[in-house]
Amino acid sequence: PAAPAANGHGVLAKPPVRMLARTLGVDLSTLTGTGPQGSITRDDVQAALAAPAAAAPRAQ
Amino acid sequence: MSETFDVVILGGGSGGYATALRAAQLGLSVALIEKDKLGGTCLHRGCIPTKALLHAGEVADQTREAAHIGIKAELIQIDMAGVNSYKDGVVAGLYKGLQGLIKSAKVTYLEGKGTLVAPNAVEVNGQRVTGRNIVLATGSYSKSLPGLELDGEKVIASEHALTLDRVPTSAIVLGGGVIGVEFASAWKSLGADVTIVEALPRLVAAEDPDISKQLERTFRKRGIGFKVGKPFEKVEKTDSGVKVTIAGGETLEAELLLVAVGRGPATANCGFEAQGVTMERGFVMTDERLRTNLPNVYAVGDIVPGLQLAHRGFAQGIFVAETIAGQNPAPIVESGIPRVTYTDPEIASVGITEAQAKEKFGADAIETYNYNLGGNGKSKILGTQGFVKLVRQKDGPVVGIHMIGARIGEQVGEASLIVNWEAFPAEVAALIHAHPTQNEALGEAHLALAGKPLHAHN
Amino acid sequence: MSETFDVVILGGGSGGYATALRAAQLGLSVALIEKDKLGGTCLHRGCIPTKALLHAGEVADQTREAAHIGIKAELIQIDMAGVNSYKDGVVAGLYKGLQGLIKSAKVTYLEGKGTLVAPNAVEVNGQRVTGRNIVLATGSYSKSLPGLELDGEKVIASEHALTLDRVPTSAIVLGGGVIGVEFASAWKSLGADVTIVEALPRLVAAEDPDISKQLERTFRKRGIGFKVGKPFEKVEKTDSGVKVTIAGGETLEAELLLVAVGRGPATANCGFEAQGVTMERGFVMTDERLRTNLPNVYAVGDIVPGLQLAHRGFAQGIFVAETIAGQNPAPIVESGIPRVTYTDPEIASVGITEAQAKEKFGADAIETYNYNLGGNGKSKILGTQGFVKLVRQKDGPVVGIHMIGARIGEQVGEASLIVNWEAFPAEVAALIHAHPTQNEALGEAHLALAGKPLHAHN
Ligand SMILES: Cc1cc2nc3c(=O)[nH]c(=O)nc-3n(C[C@H](O)[C@H](O)[C@H](O)COP(=O)(O)OP(=O)(O)OC[C@H]3O[C@@H](n4cnc5c(N)ncnc54)[C@H](O)[C@@H]3O)c2cc1C
Ligand SMILES: Cc1cc2nc3c(=O)[nH]c(=O)nc-3n(C[C@H](O)[C@H](O)[C@H](O)COP(=O)(O)OP(=O)(O)OC[C@H]3O[C@@H](n4cnc5c(N)ncnc54)[C@H](O)[C@@H]3O)c2cc1C
Repeated sequence: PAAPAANGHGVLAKPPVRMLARTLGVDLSTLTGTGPQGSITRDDVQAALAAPAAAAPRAQ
Repeated sequence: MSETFDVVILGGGSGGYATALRAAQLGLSVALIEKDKLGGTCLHRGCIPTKALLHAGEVADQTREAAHIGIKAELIQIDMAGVNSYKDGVVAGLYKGLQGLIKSAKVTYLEGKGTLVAPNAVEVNGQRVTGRNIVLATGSYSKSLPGLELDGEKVIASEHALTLDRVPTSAIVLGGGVIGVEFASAWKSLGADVTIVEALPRLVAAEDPDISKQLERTFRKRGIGFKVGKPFEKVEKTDSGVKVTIAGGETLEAELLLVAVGRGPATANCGFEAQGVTMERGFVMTDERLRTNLPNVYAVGDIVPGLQLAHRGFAQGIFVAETIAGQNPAPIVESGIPRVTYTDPEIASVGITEAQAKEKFGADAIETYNYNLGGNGKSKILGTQGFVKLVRQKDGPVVGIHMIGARIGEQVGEASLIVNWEAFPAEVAALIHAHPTQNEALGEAHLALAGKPLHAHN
Repeated sequence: MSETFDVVILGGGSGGYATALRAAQLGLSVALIEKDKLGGTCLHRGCIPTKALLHAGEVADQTREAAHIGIKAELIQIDMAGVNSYKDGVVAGLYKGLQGLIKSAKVTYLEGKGTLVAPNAVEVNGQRVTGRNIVLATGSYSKSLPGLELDGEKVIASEHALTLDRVPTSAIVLGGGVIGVEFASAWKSLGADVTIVEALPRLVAAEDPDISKQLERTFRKRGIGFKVGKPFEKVEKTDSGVKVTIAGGETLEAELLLVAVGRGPATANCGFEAQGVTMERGFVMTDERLRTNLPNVYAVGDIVPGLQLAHRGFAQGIFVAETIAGQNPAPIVESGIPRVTYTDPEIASVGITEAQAKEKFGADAIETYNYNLGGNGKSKILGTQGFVKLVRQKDGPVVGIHMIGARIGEQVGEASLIVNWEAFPAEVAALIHAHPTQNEALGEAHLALAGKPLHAHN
């Protein structure tokens, strides 16, 4: 049950992580997940924010 | 007062006191001005006393029906003095707690009617209280219809209904919105003969139509009368009570008429217009960050157009306090605010209705599912009927959850997480729900919508 | 039978029938073998009938206490025949529904005792039923202690307790785990004099110690006796009932003794050992994907070591069916399974306890918060005490939620989303919780843990 599921764009992340990404303006589909089954974790989102070139944050 | 406060709050109801508590936590100096009782409508004349009445009604009904489940019991009498002292006791306990919170938060509490006399000052008891920021939180009052005068005896509003020393033998409730149906439900449980008159074509018209249909079905079974699509025409007082005429000329008689046609903003004579605050039909207009047109003047609670709910007021208060403290909180999404109606059966919803979703995404782009509580063990044990209705975007998240059934209001927490976190049905379905709870019905509904129904009959 | 099924399931309880329904949905051919009644322990002798009894008890208590809230009522009699027919009616309704589901799913239902006769075959009624996959789901039985013999009259197990034609005048309950405390609570509500005997130092020892303390406090108030840290020594039958001796030599007398010391796996004489299935103390050993050591032989439900809960069985059944159908479902995390104890007060928990969190992350790396229901309006209305306890990793997600209070079991859905989705307190605090619900207590607890308490007194 702890496993993340697809979010419609084929990206795996738990709902609060998706929400965090949206709040921070990080596009999940540009990230590579390091969590179970390739899911995107909070750390992945934070790392993307720290390295904007790779993550291409989008304006809200 | 020579001190200039960081925040001066006008009105100590849900919105005002939440602002005060959060602002004080953040180290701001706060003055809170209240002309009546700290806690406002919700605590003294709204949420809390109504729910105490409804609980007394629930216990009365359960006693009446106890024999069906083997508990031989007799309902001897509704002792309204006893019900009132229970209700007042609950309010008093919470009131004391709230006073303690405000006190230990070191909020300067000023009793008296306040008037906005400048964009940065409120006058109270002849004193001028200035603030670097002002928060307007004067709340709302029970409205009536043109020509329909409340006398507090035979033609009453909710605040009068809550201080009645008796259960009316019969009552006509004008208005089938939240407040109207809650009183109808409580009074019926306590022994009154009740008829609701509603101009709109259905009860609780703000809810999904499936919810209205189920509420009407259950009210019919409970013997609660209702006339929908029937605008009120007039009321006459008779020796024994009131005689109400509704559209089409039909007349109804009862001991009293409860007018529950909505609540208007309590903004008259507070100096708002005089100071140039932009208003519409008495409401204070704000942007999504709750700023009025005047610099550093904010508004929260029922005076801001939108859902008139205590927890919206709390959240807006916290939001404004954080804004004033220099934080950048995320604006509140109105559709993500959970809504509960505490009738028997209860109603709970969050997010948008099926119709709203169709409008927003297109009729082909959404999917719905109704899980009948008939398949839910705990609901069968409680002897309740109802359903959980999910509205989702096709291949997308759940955007609305609408529920009805005894005690179902308590499911709104999980529903709110799902909708506000934009979860997909499969993600909720992947989480195990405890058996046998009513909560399980939420799990089953998501299992079904994810294409893997378990205990579902369709 | 000449047909080879895709899946042959041995046992039609929660685990077995969930496997069958999900497998059939996925297009697999399924045989389900059950020697007694479809639905197993949970439906006929477990979850459902106990919760019906507990609800009858709740109504009896509410009637007794109704006068405190102004509802003058008299509890005339507990009509145990009536209670039983209500309870049996609930079970019968759900049983019929379940039979309908299995039928319309086109599962081949075989009545009879099955024996595993080959890694791919079960024999039932002299017939050999072969399957490409076999699922073992034979469930559990009420254990006793060495030398303590159940006679079904004076020394009974839960299945006997559920068919009693009377409320015992007095009862000793051996075992303070979930089943023991639920019967103690129900019987007390229905008028029995109850004493629980538990060898461990506290009731519900699997829960967080704070929960045990609060349960014990409330049980004491309710007049439910308990002796903790007192191993059972012996029972003697007397003319009027039983005499139980506990550690230290103290003796207790009552009309009967309910033995609720746990449930053992029902795996004897099923051919499992003979076919070489790896077992330990009667349990079937599996990997995290529920595979036994034999190829294509799976096990689900109470025979697999871990939490003995119906919804775990459902989830395991769905998991195995999906695995057999070639999907790759995520393994079930045992600590993420919600747990509810339906006593008065109810207990609900999900995730890990404070002690487990300290062990896992280090004592300095966690934080806890207890929100007292005394600050929660709806709990005050219900007249209940209790709390919501959160355990979080410092600067990290909530890893455990532990709750106690009347009706609090229904909060486990939101709690489960929080823990399983690894939400941070601030993320939950950002969502608005409806006022006045018990659910609000979860919101308040997260507000407090996020450093912004609203209605919280500490
Ligand atoms: C019968 C009823 C039942 C309800 N049930 C629920 C429910 O179950 N759940 C829910 O969420 N909501 C419920 N509500 C709505 C809820 O009560 C309101 O949404 C909430 O109280 C709004 O808070 P507020 O702070 O905006 O205003 P209020 O609570 O109305 O507080 C405004 C305060 O300002 C004071 N004030 C006004 N003008 C001045 C002035 N000039 N100077 C000084 N003080 C002033 C008033 O005395 C008052 O105390 C109910 C309402 C009613 C009437
Ligand atoms: C008093 C009590 C209260 C409980 N309350 C709860 C609760 O509130 N919530 C909760 O989640 N759980 C509760 N449980 C636990 C729950 O009942 C079990 O976890 C659940 O029933 C396990 O499901 P299962 O499929 O593994 O086994 P079972 O439900 O025991 O089903 C096994 C089935 O296999 C059949 N069978 C066994 N051997 C054979 C064979 N050789 N051939 C054919 N058929 C066979 C049996 O007849 C039985 O029907 C309770 C249990 C008890 C005893």
